[in-house]
Amino acid sequence: MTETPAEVEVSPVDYAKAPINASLTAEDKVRLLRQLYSIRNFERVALKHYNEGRMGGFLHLYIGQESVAVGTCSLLGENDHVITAYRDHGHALAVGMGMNECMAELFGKATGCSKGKGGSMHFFAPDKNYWGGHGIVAGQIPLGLGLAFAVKYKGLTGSCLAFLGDGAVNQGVVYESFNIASLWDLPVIYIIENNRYSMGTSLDRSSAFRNCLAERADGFRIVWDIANGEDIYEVRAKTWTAIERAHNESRPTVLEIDTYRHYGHSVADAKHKGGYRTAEEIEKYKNLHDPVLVWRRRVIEEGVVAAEEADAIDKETRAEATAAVKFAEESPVPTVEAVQQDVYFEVDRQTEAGRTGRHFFND
Amino acid sequence: MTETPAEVEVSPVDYAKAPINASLTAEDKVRLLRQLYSIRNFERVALKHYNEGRMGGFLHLYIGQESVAVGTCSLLGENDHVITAYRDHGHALAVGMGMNECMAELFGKATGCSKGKGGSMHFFAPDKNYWGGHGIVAGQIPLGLGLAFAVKYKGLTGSCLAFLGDGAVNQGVVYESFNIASLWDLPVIYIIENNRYSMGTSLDRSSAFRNCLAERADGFRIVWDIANGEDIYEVRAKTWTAIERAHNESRPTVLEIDTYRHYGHSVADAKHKGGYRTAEEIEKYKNLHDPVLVWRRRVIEEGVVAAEEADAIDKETRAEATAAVKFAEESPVPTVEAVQQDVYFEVDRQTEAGRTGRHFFND
Amino acid sequence: MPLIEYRDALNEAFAEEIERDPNVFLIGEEVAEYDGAYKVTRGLWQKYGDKRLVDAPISEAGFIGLAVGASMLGLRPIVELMFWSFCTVAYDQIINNAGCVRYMSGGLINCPIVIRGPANGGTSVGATHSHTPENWLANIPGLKVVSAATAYDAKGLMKTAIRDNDPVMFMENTLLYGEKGEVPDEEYLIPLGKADVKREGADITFIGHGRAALTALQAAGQLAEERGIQAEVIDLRSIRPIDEEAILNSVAKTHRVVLVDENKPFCGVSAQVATMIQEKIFDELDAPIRRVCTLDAPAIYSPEVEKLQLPTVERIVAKALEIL
Amino acid sequence: MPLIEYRDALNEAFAEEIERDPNVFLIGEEVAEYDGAYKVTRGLWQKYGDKRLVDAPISEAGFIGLAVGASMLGLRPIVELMFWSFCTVAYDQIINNAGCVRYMSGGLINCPIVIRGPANGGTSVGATHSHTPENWLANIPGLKVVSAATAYDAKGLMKTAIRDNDPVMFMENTLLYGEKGEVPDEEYLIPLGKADVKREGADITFIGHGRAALTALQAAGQLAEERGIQAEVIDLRSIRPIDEEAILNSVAKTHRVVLVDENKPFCGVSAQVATMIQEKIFDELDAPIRRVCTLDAPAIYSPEVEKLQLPTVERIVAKALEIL
Ligand SMILES: Cc1ncc(C[n+]2csc(CCOP(=O)(O)OP(=O)(O)O)c2C)c(N)n1
Ligand SMILES: Cc1ncc(C[n+]2csc(CCOP(=O)(O)OP(=O)(O)O)c2C)c(N)n1
Ligand SMILES: [Mg+2]
Ligand SMILES: [Mg+2]
Repeated sequence: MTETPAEVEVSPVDYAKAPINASLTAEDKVRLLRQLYSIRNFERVALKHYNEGRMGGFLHLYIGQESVAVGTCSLLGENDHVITAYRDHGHALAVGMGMNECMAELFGKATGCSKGKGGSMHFFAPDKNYWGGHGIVAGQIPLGLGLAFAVKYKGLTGSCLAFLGDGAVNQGVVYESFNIASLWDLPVIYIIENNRYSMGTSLDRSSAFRNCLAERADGFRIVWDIANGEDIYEVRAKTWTAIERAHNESRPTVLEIDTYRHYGHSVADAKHKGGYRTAEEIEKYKNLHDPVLVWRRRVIEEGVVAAEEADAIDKETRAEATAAVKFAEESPVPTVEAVQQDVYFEVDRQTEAGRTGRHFFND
Repeated sequence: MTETPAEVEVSPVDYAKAPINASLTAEDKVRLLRQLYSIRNFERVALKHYNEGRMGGFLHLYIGQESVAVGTCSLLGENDHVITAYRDHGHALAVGMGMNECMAELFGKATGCSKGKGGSMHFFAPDKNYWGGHGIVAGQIPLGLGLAFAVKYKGLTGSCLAFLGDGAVNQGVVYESFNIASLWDLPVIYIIENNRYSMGTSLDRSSAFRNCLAERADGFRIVWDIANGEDIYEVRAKTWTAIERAHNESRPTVLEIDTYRHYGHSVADAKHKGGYRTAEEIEKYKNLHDPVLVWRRRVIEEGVVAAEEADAIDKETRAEATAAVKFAEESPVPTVEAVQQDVYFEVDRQTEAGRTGRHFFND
Repeated sequence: MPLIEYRDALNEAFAEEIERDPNVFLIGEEVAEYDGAYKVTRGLWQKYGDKRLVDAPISEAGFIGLAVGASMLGLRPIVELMFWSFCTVAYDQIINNAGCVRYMSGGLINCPIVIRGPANGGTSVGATHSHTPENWLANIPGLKVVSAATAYDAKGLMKTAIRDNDPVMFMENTLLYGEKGEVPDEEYLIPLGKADVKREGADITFIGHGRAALTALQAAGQLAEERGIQAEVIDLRSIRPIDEEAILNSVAKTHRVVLVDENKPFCGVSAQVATMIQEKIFDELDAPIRRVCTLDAPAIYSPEVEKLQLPTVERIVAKALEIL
Repeated sequence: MPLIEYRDALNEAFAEEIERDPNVFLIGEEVAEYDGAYKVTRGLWQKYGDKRLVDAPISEAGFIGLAVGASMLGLRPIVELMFWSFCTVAYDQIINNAGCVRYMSGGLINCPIVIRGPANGGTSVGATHSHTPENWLANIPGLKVVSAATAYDAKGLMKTAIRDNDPVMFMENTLLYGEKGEVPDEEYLIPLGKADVKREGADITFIGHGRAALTALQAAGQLAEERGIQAEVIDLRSIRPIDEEAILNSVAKTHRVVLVDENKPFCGVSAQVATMIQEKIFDELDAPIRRVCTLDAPAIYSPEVEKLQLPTVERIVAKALEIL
């Protein structure tokens, strides 16, 4: 197990001292480490099975970005909601979804979180305030706005974290949402996970901006900030500021978090190494900026956890992921009848409405 | 004929001295006055006939905003293009379309500029670099981007002025376009005609912004400016700066021009007076800021034209509009066969392609 | 029964449902302070205020997405599209988010939203403002599509749509907003999936939805008067779910069908109905099913001509006579 | 004849047309430096450079609108949608600007644009990525819609589409990109509006487009082998314009029809074809027209099950036997 080398750049501000971080117990910090490892190992195991042809469609790995989901989602209260795009395994596990239902979903099984209907891009857990998992780039952004709207409508103190990528910022709905959020004082926090590439296109080839993407919020009178995503303390501190703004002032925030994906856009991305980005760049991020290793080193340095304990957590989470594969494997495939279930609420419940008229049109 | 009272606010900068204005001949200035009166009188006459039920659909009057179209379009060269929304009579006449084909279009006649197929919202004159007239709010903005793209692709020095309203700025495509224009250095000039209302919604109820709408361009690294629309000199000076930027640097500009519509959103807008805006506000703009009167006063003061000459221009243009009504009245209605013409190029030309397969599906 | 305008029948439905359920709100452009571009929501903002009547910026994708998101959390938004034609700028939010989120979440999420507004040609507003998207939307499993022809239907169907737990796309008609019809004082609901036999007859069946059903009714009147032919007129009311039974029963009786449809013909709703009829009771058909659709071109502006572009009584009668 | 992949047949069409006409360029996400998400454009950027192969941001409405605008000024853009499913975020630009601008301008403006990309289910990418919008688009007078089933067809139809002066919506299929077929060295064009009889037969007619035509072909093979039934298989190739003559000729010969369609059934392309057949040669039909469509639900992810959601050989055979 390599530790992060010492030359990692240190932020001029020590966000560990921010109140929201100062109040973390040792247990809390270990829990964060466990979450990082959970995501990492869930995906490593998933990748292996994907490569064996056991899954369909795409697999967009979050490896390298884990600190963003873990840091932000560690702050969520009862009325704080989360919605994201297709690179959604990290957020799903960070909000507390189980590996079993997530892995089973990847395997397309009826026991999956979406009954095998959504796949990798469409994990959902409304009971955990987790609203997906969306495949259309930026399509989730107005939904996140709506969740925030509903929180406010109901008179609750809460928020919605709406995640999007650095490529997604070029979809028009993002700005329609910015305007409405600002105009109506909605408690939505847009989190741009800037991993510097949208598929094979670097940030500079996709977006015109002044200093950063988040600055686009300025013209809509929305407060914005940028954060170094490899530092969980910074992610938490800046996200917390945004959540407090949402809770106390019902105002939106745009927070851009710098991060990096170690793998390709999806597994089928031959050009991600040596094509649109150099092998050196990837190595640099893996060696110096791996958020799992950065946090691991930090909590070991803080004396919160011993290296062996950290190793054990790594192992345990890997075992959990392996067990999840077993669960998935042993789970049944959806029946063909299931294809036409979960289309209409009223039909599924066989309400009066669901029994009136013809809803489906095969034969 | 009331002259504009003396208390009209004077801009701190005298844009008359800007080179692009200093070079105007007396003839040029009279031509601008004539254009202002043309638009004003075309619409006054059209309104009368619309109210008599001689036209269908909507009639969105440009009265009060004439200086914007006249000022900006007076600067266009061979490869400069124009596209706008549904409030398009002013731009049409300003680029040199004739009253006959425009009036006939309003009357739904085959001699109309769009053969009676487009109506008030859809005036077109590609031979005059005028690409409409578009009814879907902001739908024309990517088209304008494409015109600028084509100019550049062809290696020409030119631009496209793409007009939109203060309500239209909340359509997402506007920002998709901003990003592409800036990223690819396209010679497009977005002109926001800010008349302070989108239908019955005031600027403050539709848009969140810092100081002005144009400032939203900043986050996309686009130069922006605002102009007082009642002053043709200012409109021309600032538009010219943008055109030069387009011609010389192939860079976009967002220019917000403050203006006001004297009438309702469309003719059927009972609430425009005393509803969403006060009668006093309207009166103020009509009396102090009417761009036709402002320019008239200015050119009379400059000694370029005598009051009687100006009155004559008013009369002549009104007579021209009345003659256009006669032309329209005497023109034929499209045939029912015409309904299915102008759908497909290949069918209209009866090319091989147009004669192969079934294109239409009635009976 | 009171005689009220179609628009006011809708207005009553909104008012009643807003009062009934605190989660119901209405959002759209100019729906609140301006009373609605077509005055369908008049008076509601004054009565129910900013929370229940929400004026939105011109950001259809933004506010429809907002409404879908809010519905996931249990609100019941009624979204007005000033014209249904403007769904094109919000298509992804409708098709993918309203239409698929329940499915993709394995049934964990509901989307009890109503999207409504006028969907018709015939008012000389040009091609981009005259789309009739009911066939596009009914193509999507997950969406429901409703079309109301009369004041009575508008109110009863709208109340049901609001209470329905699936996304309902509700088609109105600017040409009908001012039409008066009898609407009872007592509360009533009209189920989705039930067609309405607007006229009985044994000789031929006319099937349509929305204003086309009324045009068919006129044609039926003319046929009866001039030739003693009795046409049965079925108003689908609900396009998805569709009342197949009512359709088949009528065809089994008359054996002849003319479909009247303001959709463009290629893959219009009438294409689905024709396909269904011949699939299900081929042997009952004594003649080919004929269609009278909007003339197949973008909507022309010219007011006189556009009238002829929509299905007319004359075309319906002519088609009927072809197969009688 | 050389045997090449469907994707390379398209690639050749692009290269040839780019070389032939300086106004032709190709724009889309990842089409240039990345060689295309599905490698359909591989090598072209290296050969033709930034001007002719343009990588766009993820702004479909923006760059499709751009392409429409550029086409109005005489350029001939080929726009790649990474998935046709993403047309939903650009729907207004397609329907209203590409589809209506010629009409609304009274024929003054042309829009010689091709929009292309894969439009298919069957790859376990979920509901939002598996739309088959050919029926929505063919509903719009002003648009043309094409669907290619083989490498040969893909190249020949694409070249024609690029030269066509109207907006052509070109449907490809990710499941077919890797399929090899014979493509001649010499230049050839396939006209729009001409169907291809992919198999002759006198007992029953199968009609489909895109991959469904190939599934129908397989079913025909099985029927012939196992039962000696000879099915004629018509690949529409072009949906709008459609080759009505080819369809009617075949039905007049076989009197029995099964439509195979990867569209969702409600108002799918097959609904239009069925309607047309019964309208035009009702008396030639000896049995109801049957359809085999994608099972009517959003696309399920589960790979095994999704295979069964699309039209299968088994379902086609069963339907055929019902009416034989
Ligand atoms: C509307 C739409 N266009 C294109 C795509 C295809 N696509 C999926 S992900 C992606 C790149 C997105 O990049 P980014 O937003 O930076 O997120 P990241 O993948 O880096 O997490 C693209 C182009 C899509 N899913 N939806
Ligand atoms: C996509 C779309 N949404 C709504 C409308 C209806 N509509 C037409 S004009 C308009 C107001 C536009 O206001 P603004 O952009 O300020 O332009 P102005 O009318 O003031 O010139 C609205 C809401 C439309 N035509 N298209
Ligand atoms: Mg990215
Ligand atoms: Mg305005």
